[in-house]
Amino acid sequence: MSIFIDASTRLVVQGITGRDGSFHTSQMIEYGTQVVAGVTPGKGGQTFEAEDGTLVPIFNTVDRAVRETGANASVIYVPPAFASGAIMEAADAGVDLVVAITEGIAVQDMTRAYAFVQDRGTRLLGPNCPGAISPGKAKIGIIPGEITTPGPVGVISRSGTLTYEAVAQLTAAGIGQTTCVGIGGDPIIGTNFIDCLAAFKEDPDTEAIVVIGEIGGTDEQDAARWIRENLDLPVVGFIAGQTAPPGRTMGHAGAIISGSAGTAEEKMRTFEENGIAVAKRPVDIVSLVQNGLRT
Amino acid sequence: MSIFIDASTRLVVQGITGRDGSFHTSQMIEYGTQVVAGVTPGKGGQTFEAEDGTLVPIFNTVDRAVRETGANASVIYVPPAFASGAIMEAADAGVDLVVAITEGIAVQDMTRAYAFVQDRGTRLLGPNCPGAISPGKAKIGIIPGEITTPGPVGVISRSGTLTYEAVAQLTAAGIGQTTCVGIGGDPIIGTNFIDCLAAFKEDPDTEAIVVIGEIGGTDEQDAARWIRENLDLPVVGFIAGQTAPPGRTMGHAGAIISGSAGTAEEKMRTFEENGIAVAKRPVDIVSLVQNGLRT
Amino acid sequence: MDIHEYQAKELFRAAGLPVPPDEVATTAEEAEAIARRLGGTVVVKAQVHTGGRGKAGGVKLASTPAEAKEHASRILGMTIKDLTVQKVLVTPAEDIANEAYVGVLIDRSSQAPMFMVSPEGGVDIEEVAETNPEAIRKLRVDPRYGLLPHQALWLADFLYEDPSLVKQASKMMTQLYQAFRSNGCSLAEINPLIVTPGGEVKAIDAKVSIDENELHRLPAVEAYRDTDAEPWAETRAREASLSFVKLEGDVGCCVNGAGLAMATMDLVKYYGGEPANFLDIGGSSNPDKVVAALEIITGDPNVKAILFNIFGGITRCDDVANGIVEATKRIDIKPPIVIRLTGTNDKEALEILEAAGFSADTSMDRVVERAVELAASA
Amino acid sequence: MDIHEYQAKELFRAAGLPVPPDEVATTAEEAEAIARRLGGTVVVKAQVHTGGRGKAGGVKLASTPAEAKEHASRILGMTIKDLTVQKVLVTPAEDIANEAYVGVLIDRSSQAPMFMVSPEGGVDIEEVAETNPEAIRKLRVDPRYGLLPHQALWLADFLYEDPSLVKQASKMMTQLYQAFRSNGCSLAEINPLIVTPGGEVKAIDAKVSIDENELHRLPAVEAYRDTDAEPWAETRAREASLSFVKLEGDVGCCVNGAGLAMATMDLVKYYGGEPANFLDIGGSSNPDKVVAALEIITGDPNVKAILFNIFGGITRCDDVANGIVEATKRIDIKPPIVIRLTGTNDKEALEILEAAGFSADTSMDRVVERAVELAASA
Repeated sequence: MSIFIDASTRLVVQGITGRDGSFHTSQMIEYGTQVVAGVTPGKGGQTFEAEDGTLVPIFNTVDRAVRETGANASVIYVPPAFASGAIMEAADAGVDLVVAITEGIAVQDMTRAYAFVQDRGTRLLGPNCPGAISPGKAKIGIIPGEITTPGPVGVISRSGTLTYEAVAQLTAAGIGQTTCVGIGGDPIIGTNFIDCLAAFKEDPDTEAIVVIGEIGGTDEQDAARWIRENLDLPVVGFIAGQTAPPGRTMGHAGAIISGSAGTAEEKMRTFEENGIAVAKRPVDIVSLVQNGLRT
Repeated sequence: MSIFIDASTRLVVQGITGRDGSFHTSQMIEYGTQVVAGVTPGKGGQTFEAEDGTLVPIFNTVDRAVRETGANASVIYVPPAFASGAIMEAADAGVDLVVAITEGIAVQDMTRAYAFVQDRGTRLLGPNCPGAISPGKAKIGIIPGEITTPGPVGVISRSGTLTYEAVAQLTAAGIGQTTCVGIGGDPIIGTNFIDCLAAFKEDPDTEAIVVIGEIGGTDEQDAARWIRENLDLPVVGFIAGQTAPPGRTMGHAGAIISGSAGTAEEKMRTFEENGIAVAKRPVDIVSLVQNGLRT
Repeated sequence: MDIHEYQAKELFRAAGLPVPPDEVATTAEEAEAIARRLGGTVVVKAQVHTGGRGKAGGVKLASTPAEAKEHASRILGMTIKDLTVQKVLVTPAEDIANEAYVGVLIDRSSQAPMFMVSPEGGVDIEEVAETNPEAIRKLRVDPRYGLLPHQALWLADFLYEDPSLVKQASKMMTQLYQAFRSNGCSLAEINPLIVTPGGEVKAIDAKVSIDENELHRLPAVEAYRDTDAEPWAETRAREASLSFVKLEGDVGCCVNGAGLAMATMDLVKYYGGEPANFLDIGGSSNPDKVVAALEIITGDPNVKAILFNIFGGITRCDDVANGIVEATKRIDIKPPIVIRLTGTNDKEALEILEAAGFSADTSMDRVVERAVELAASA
Repeated sequence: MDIHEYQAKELFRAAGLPVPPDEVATTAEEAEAIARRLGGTVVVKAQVHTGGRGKAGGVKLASTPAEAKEHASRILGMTIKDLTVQKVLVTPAEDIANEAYVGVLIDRSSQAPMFMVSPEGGVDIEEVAETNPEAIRKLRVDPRYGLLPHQALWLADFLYEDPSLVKQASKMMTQLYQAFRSNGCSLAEINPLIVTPGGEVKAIDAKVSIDENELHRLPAVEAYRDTDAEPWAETRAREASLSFVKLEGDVGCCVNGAGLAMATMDLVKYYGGEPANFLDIGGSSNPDKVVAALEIITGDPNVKAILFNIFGGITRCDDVANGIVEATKRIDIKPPIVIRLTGTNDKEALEILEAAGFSADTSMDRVVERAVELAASA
């Protein structure tokens, strides 16, 4: 099993003819994801050819793509100025899951798009996220497939490459994953740690969970308390940004210590207080997961 | 029993110090309605004295009024430019029922206010309506209490004085009412015929229903079909506007025949097709109700 | 409030919509001068608040200024559905490769603005709705979000295949919604929306209705009101805050409340008469309103009897009685007046009326029947 | 992006907020002239992107133009929290009967704009939140509706008793939200919001942060960017689309991805070193970005060793390798470079680097440890 995506996921790619969209569409197809449609306004009726020769029909609107191909998930690679609109378009077209890869969406735009997907009951992952991968089944987004392998660990992270680092080390140590989810580095995101934890809780194949957080906000603290109250699985935590200065945005728009709130120290302490094993270095995640799986 | 309002209704009057608000507050108190608070921004802390000497505390905001008096319903007598805001304020303050008497609210304002009350699950009656009265228990709005009397008939109407006409004739014939509801004459209203019919259906004391409609829209036709499918009570219908020309607004902003849609003839026919006894004249309502109650 | 095509086009241009240039003329000579300035073939279009201008001969092509003058002189003064044409619009004739329909209105059943678009433009959209409903795409606009970009695209995508046309039309949907919102419209319509042979999408006709309740905050739009184009009685009714609609019968009606007013008209018909008007004096009546109402009613030469039907609630019967007495002092009222009064302060009202030589009844049916008889025997 | 107080006040004035007049001076003489024009007592305020100006002596009252000149000459060039004061704002001193706080910001936990108001103005709101949380009223703004009139009133009602003050403040809430929305703010704050002895509510200080992602559609706000006030390295980083934050250590870091970049800094610390910077070259790297990154890192004289940590995903390792080789040709790089590369095209990258005399590792820990050693021994 896995969460959010699996072999039955039928994906539409919004922005399929763009630079990132076309590259990653080929990657997703190569990985085995069912990419059933692409959307680029003005290019409806054309066909996208993936690197392996797979042909994907292109539509002008997500609505048409969904009606004609039965797509049930969407991934968004459109430029930031149009991305919040693309999220709302996908939700309106009735897909169950929207994964927004785009970085740089205006936060006020996202407050409206977030309300919109909430109104329609659509799950949004991201924006500014690497997407999700259920190893051996499907991937949506940009997580390199070759660093993952099927297995019992669920991974949730606010970061992209840091997730790759952790997952690659797990894989190298022979520990596979049910699903790896990048929830995104922006202040307003559609799916938070708790949403993912709740989904992993329902997945019988997930036996341990890795939570990779960073400075800014209180999502990790909220997750820690939720874990103590709701989850009966071993959880390993890591927080990036112990050396980050207050008041400065560290790359991710959401990674900023405001006043004395949102520090790595505070988050690591809250993890420990709630029974989560805290890794000091990324490499320590592996041994802590091994410990957790053994018990 | 009754619908929407009864002796436990605790009312806050928005615009209590205005001309209409003050006059009708006295009338409502005299009728026995529990008017627990008034709201006029800038006059918080003052007291309204009703004609019978009853004192009502005035607050600056509905929120304060609700918190300090436990009001659970609101009635709005504020000028049209502020009335849609007043509706949203009442819904935000958590009352269960908002009755908007004000006529002349911009329709586009109402589309937003309607969405707002829907979001909050608040029942809105009106705008541009006379309110509701549950004879012998309470009244909210402007329906003259003396023309009503307790009894087994529910009355629903888009009109004000036409309702009075019908109700007064029922009362004169010795037929009392559970509740008389004026749903309002605007194109966008919070509670429609079906909402009221469904409420009357749940009221064990209501043994017959009078539906008073008029030209414009399809509310009456929808209600007629709903009645056939859902209701096991005698229903008497009346439609005003048989002589109204198409394309002209007849007083009520909502009373307009658009193209061939919304004519009185069409509505009367739909009533008859769905088993509703149609009164040709207001005076015929009485005899038809008597017939209905007898069967 | 309906506004003229040329006014609607002004609002559309202000929202950025591509509308060809035009000018308004009130004389044939002006129309000629405008045609000369514009050059080429022009269209001369009657400016009246009704549809069906084309069929009535109110829209004509002119290939020369002289021809424009000729058409204008015929159209100006023409009567279309009871309305006299006082202005014509002169605008360049556009070559048309394609005609579509775009409109947005307040839809009461979905309690929100609703877009309707159809590739079948230039014809009556209600006809299309009846004969070929699949040719119409509808979109409810969630008032919490407004028209979203993908929705504008979805509408445009229904009209055209060509990406450039879809893009232009999509932008126009957003602009039209903007015009609809910012001008308090209850209806904003482009029919036809055309495509030129060169691939440009343009609005060459425009129809806009404004919600009267918005006018207080839109002085520029309020100024569009063309009181010259409306009967004196309507202007007078609006000034006195009365709701009034002229009808063809002979029983003048003065009622409080729109529903009761309609029911009164219907009852006139029931008893074999014909109402001369719909007139609602509203809730908070005062004697002046009653005077204005009687001025309007007696201004209609068809009226043979005058019927008052007052159910006092907010309306105080004594106010109405005072108004009737006051009006008889100020104006010479020829037709007989029959009065029904009941409710708030009806006793006081009766005293006032009897002191002035009137009588009053409490039964709606009796009074209506009497008014019909009086009109028939006049 | 933080903007200066005087710029924030311009945005507030444009939204209709009552802000006293003011002018900016870059010299003491200009300040004197402004004080003369304004007349009366003025305040001379340092314009720097940080709080705590008052405590640092950056805000002074002047009762004469000469005094204004004197204060300005002392404040201009002063350093407040590492920032050099290059401009002062001169504005009339207001008599203050009451100080309150009003702010609106993007609140991540409620995923929406959030208003905070407090009758305790003129002090740090975070302090109030900790010591006296009941003195703050918060309101989540539903982005679907914006700030509604009754919500503006509810906020104002928390600050004042007097109806006139409540009315003024209520209007200002709406105006502040308008400024927040139309300028793509992540924060808009008035502290203090004052009441004059005459009963006028005014904004006498203003703080605004703009969402960088909004700037592309706000050229007028983008023009507020004060590159003179920011270090060269930050300007260079922004031009090259790099995320960069200067720190105090000696290990220069160049990483792809913000999370990995922070984790790398943390690992430097773990192994006993101190990172010299946060630097994320982003996802779609190209060689030019790497060159810019090395320019910035080597521009910091503290840097003793340079550490690359690249996990190739979208980022192609060969692009980074080419950038490193290219940069060593263009700039004279003194500190030693240690490189970790893994992922997309890492083999090609290794060949490129080895051909240019570099080596690379695949283990993050080994490379970080090595960089720390090199810096310590330099």
